[in-house]
Amino acid sequence: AEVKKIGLAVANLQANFFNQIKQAVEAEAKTRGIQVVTVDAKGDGPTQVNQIQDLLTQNIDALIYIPAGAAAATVPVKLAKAAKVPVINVDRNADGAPGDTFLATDSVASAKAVCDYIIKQAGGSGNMVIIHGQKGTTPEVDRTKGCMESVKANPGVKVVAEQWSNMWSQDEGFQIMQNMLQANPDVKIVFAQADGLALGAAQAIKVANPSGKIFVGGFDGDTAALEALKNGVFDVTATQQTQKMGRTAVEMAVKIVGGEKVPPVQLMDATLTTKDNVAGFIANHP
Amino acid sequence: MVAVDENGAAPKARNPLVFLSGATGPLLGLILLCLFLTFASDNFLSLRNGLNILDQITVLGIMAVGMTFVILLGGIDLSVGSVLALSMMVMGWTANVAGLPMGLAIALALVVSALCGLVVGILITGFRVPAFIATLAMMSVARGLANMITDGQQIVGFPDWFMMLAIDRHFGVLTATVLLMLVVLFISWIFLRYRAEGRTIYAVGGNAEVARLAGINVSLVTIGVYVACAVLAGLAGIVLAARLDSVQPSSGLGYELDTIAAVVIGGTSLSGGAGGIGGTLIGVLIIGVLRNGLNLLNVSPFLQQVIIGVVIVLAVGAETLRRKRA
Amino acid sequence: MVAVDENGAAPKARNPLVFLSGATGPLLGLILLCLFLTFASDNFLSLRNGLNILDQITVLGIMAVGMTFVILLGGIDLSVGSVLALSMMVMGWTANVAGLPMGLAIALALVVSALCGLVVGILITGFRVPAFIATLAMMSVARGLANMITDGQQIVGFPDWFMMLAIDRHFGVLTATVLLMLVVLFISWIFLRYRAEGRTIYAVGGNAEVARLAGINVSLVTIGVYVACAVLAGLAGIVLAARLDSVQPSSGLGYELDTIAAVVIGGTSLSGGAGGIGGTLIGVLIIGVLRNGLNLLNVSPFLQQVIIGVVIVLAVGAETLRRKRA
Amino acid sequence: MREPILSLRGISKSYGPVQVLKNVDLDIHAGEVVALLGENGAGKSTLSGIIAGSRTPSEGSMTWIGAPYTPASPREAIDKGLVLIHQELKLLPELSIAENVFIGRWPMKNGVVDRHEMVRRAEEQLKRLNLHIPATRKVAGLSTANQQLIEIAKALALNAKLLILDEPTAALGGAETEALFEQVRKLRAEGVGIIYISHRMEEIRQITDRIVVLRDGERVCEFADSATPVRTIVESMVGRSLERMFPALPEPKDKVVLEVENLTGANNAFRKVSFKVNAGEILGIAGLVGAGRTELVRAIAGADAIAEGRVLLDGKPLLAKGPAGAIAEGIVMVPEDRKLQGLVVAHEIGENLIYANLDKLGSRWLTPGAKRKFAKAAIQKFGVKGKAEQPASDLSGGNQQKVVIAKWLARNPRVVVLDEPTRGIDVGARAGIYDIIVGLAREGVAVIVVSSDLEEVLGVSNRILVLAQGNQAGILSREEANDVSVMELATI
Ligand SMILES: Nc1ncnc2c1ncn2[C@@H]1O[C@H](COP(=O)(O)OP(=O)(O)OP(=O)(O)O)[C@@H](O)[C@H]1O
Ligand SMILES: Nc1ncnc2c1ncn2[C@@H]1O[C@H](COP(=O)(O)OP(=O)(O)OP(=O)(O)O)[C@@H](O)[C@H]1O
Ligand SMILES: O[C@@H]1[C@H](O)[C@H](O)CO[C@H]1O
Ligand SMILES: [Mg+2]
Ligand SMILES: [Mg+2]
Repeated sequence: AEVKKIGLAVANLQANFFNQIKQAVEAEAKTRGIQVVTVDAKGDGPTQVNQIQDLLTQNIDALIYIPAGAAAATVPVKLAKAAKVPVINVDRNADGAPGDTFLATDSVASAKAVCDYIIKQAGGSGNMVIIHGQKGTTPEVDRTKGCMESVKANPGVKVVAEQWSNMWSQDEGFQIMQNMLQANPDVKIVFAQADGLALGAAQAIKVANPSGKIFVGGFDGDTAALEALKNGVFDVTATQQTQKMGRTAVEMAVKIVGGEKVPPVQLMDATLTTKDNVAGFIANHP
Repeated sequence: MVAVDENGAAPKARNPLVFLSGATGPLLGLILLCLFLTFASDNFLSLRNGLNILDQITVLGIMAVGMTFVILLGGIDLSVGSVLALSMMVMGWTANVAGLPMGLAIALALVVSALCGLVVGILITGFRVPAFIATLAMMSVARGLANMITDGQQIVGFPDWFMMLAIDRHFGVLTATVLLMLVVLFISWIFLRYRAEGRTIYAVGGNAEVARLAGINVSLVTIGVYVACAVLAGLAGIVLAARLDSVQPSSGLGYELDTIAAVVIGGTSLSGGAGGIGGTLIGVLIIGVLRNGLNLLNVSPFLQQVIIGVVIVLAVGAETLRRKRA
Repeated sequence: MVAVDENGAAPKARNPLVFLSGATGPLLGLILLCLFLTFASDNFLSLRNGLNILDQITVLGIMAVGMTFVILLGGIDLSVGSVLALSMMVMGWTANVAGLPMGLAIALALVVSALCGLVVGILITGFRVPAFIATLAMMSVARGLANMITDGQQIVGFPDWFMMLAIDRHFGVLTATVLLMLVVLFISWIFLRYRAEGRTIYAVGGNAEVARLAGINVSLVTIGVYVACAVLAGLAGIVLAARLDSVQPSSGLGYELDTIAAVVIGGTSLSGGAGGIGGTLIGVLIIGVLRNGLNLLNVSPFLQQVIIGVVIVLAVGAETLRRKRA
Repeated sequence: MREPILSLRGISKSYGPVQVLKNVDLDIHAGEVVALLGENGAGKSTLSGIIAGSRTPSEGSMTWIGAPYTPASPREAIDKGLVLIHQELKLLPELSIAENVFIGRWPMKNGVVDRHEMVRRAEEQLKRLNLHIPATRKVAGLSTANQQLIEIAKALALNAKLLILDEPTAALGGAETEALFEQVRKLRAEGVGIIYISHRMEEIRQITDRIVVLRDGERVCEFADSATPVRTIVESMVGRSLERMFPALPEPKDKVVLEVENLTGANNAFRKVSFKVNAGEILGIAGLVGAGRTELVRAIAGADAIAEGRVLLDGKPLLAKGPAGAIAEGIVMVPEDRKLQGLVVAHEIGENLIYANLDKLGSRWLTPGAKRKFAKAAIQKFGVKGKAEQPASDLSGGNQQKVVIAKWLARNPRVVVLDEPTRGIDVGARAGIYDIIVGLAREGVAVIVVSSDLEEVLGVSNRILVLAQGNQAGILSREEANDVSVMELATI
């Protein structure tokens, strides 16, 4: 069979990362002459379930699905399966009901690399804080896992505070970092699990004007974040291959509908990005 | 609050539209909206989509019934979204962490919801805290508690039958949760129209001092209404848990405004004493159909926000203008 | 709206607490809170922390002034958070995408905010849409528009001097943004107390019909107040942009309830006609100090939600009980 | 003949299909007081509103001091010197008296409100009305009478050339009324034209020069002489002849129903009041405004807390608290302010009747049939001019008052308390209400009537209790009571 219409259910378009994927999916689909119907759950699981029902009503041929919350992840897959529509999970997956294939960054490895980097910059020891993403989502769980590996390898590093965000947004990063600095003025290392959070944290640090340098690591390679990295606003990120993810998602849809077999999990690398190599990514996002 | 006397039969309504009491404007709006969508989208007018819409409005519908009580009383409840989340987490924790039977977990969730309503009611009647503030505070407290139960973590995986309540279409038509919503709507409608207790809510909402001097226990009615609203929010949480097959403490963020909007679009006056369940059903349907239709029409997510805002104003503004002219 | 006649000297206040007008209860609460925090945390009582708190309340403080006008009028404005976001995006787009000078971008942002307020005001006065609904709709519309400007993207990187407005502590004390907030508070206080236009707001809020019969143009006052509130929300957006050195369309989500809470904690009555800026300042400070203190005490974010809810109720409930007894 | 300052020609006003004013002509001259009389709903307030710019006529024209006059807003009327004191109180409770007096036209100095001057000038106006309270006080908490006086002060401060007083004395007692009349006479002497609306016939005779009567929105006649016999005026108002005002009182039974012992109010508004009321007896309560009458009867009916003393019914002390408790025992009250305390005006008449009888309908199920039957019976019994399905706001004041009374009588109460039962009610309807009151006594109910209208208390009571500044000044029998003896006690 042939793919004419793809449904794209995005968790939250206000996160640049998702927006990049959305744009990549739409661009790839256009070259293949496929129609894309996009819906945005604004981070709310129930809303996403409703939206996917509505996508299925429109007789889509495949569903590209980025779960909004950690909790509701399984239901849309079940709904799609019931309607015999293949599901390509992107970035997040659900234990109980995985999609036909899952595309994501190898968050464990990349988060470890980011944390290794900032810990090393900070001299291998000091107080650290972690600003998590939305609790329980695949990237949050994996990035925590990867970073903690790095923390364990450096006994001089002490994690003094952890907080979770809901929207992975800059606002939240600012707010959370500001609160953390009040309770722990002697922080040296910050791992923020997304660039939005990292940018917010960096600004909160700037406003607080601390006596020593605080090293901030992010994740994603957001358009704005790469610029900021270039200007030294924060120190390191892991650039995810959003363009490739979008392209591959469409490709997978075509393959599955065409009856081809695809691997259940496809993890992509993210590249450790610092001031030194950022220029290439700004010019050409992978 | 919503119990019905078995012996009492509802009398025949003289006017087939009697259940609307003042929501004919919104009804007209709903019909126009449906007509438009039927022509604009091939997928709109179908049994399947109709049932989808019903599925999609269950949570809002159940919460809106409770909010109708509160608004009829001249109050407001900003805590419904948080109480919904708290109820979900209590149920999830009791069933999956403590390992107690599902039925008990649901009962406990509803009891906790009722307590939230009770506290709000007592704050309003006993301590004269304005409803807006009492429920705003409860919104914050219940959300905090919901988060504390699992330290912000979601809980997944309930018995299969539980999830099936929201999925199985009995006789190919109604899921148990949709049926639940319809029953809640029907009982509340009967209750508000034909039970003395229901009329008391109108009296208090119309003028609390007049009601008091007429021998009505205004405090009791007020507390009862906030408890009912909280229990229904808790019930909506259970329905949502079935629909999502999981619970998470951030659920229901911002639902209070959706719910209030549905009730007011349905013609219930924010100053209390006028309106009813019929209108609320229409308000809920307008919001549900609009969201569904905008998705079917492939309207971009951001433009949807703009359109929803405009429709809310049109629905309420048109009804007000109509009344003014009449 | 907030202009002051240059020649007008404020007459001497006979009572040093005159600017509080009915917010003595909240003031007492604030003092108790500060005393408690001084003993509970080593870091609380310091110039630096005090200045931090001031920095942290600027956005809320500026929005709360506008909300005070609206609530004094007996209205409510749920759209402030979205208008703040729209203003930020308009400014960001004009300055960074269209490349126009920053000053022009700021002016344009404020004009767009004013338009939002104008639309709300016209809906309320001309089409008799309840303020709750008109501003709820505007909340959705302005958020959608904010998103549409950049298709949901954030914009970063403004001229250095702009960010410095929120960082540079002039004379080692006040940042420009804090100064701006203080000026806004002061001018509004004078305006509400001593200008005829300010008194008109109290008159309309006390009873719109009485005001109309006394020859006051109620519609004009109402529109003016909603415009002022929207412009102040827009101004708060500019301040937030300076503080974050970036703009994003999801900013200000849920700020409306914070803002309303601050105003009401400060003793301004939701039914209109009573209260003032002095109380609002205290309400804003209570919220700011409380958040700061809970962070200093290392209270978990979830427990913070619970405590904040409890304090809101205590602040408002205590004041009501006090008045009742008096 | 002199030119009138204000002339109305062919003024009509319709609300939808309802025509409220029909082709009314009216001339007002400088320095005269014209009484505007008519039954409830005759259109007096509507006509006043048109003159004062708060309503627009559907047809007709007006001239003001020789020029065409079409006010677009109250502001325009006020600026031209036409000022209306509204029938309903129009004050802002949260603001000071001074601000209320100068609302919308605050004295300014250097661009800001001159509070000092404002207070000074407000107190000056208050003194004209013998009201000696600081103008910096909040209006909230002032008695109805004082609020009414402030309302008048507000109008006096505007230096009107034409002043319309719409039932200014409905909430006033004798002394306040006298102070008001003094000001009216003074204004008349200064050449101000005055339109005076009232349902109290004796006032008309005292203060007005000319009488214009409206009936069903039409101007039916004019009496150039205020000494015209009351009966003639009243008959032209109601369009039929009226035999008598007060029906004959029945003989009270020899059985005490209500006993009040040493009662003191929670806010000390009345102190150590003791009296008994027999079955079939009507006890009037008289006193100056602010004497504590309302507080006393509210306490008896459970609406307010009691500080000391007790209330006994059939010799047994009342234990149950609140209005619900009193109602359950058979003590019911028709409150002072029917719009704020008696009726949910936006709701149907039938609903309003039901609210007080939710426990008396046999079942907690309210079928439309049962509801209609109940409402119809009550409406018929008391001759309410309206249908059960109409909102109470459709009714005239008198008919609204009948609904308030009717909602209680279905309960067969033992004690009925009526606070100012005929405030703002026209003579025709008033007689109807007196019939109801006396009818209650005839059925053996113990009745208490509070009134500021001396003629009314005297006409309808078996005995009269007089309160003076919260103290029980005495109880007069029907034989002892007359306007002099009551006033003597009231002013102790
Ligand atoms: N806004 C309105 N819409 C419809 N009818 C109205 C409105 N205002 C007044 N009426 C009707 O107009 C008629 C005249 O009312 P108006 O208040 O002028 O009477 P009134 O002579 O002042 O009576 P009262 O002695 O009771 O004060 C009444 O029948 C009233 O119900
Ligand atoms: N809410 C209140 N707060 C403070 N004082 C009040 C309040 N209500 C009434 N009073 C005062 O209590 C006293 C008794 O008032 P009350 O209304 O009982 O008098 P009344 O004899 O019934 O006269 P009226 O004709 O005004 O009804 C008055 O001095 C009045 O000013
Ligand atoms: O991996 C993504 C990105 O980090 C994004 O910033 C938010 O959602 C996460 O799932
Ligand atoms: Mg009148
Ligand atoms: Mg009284």
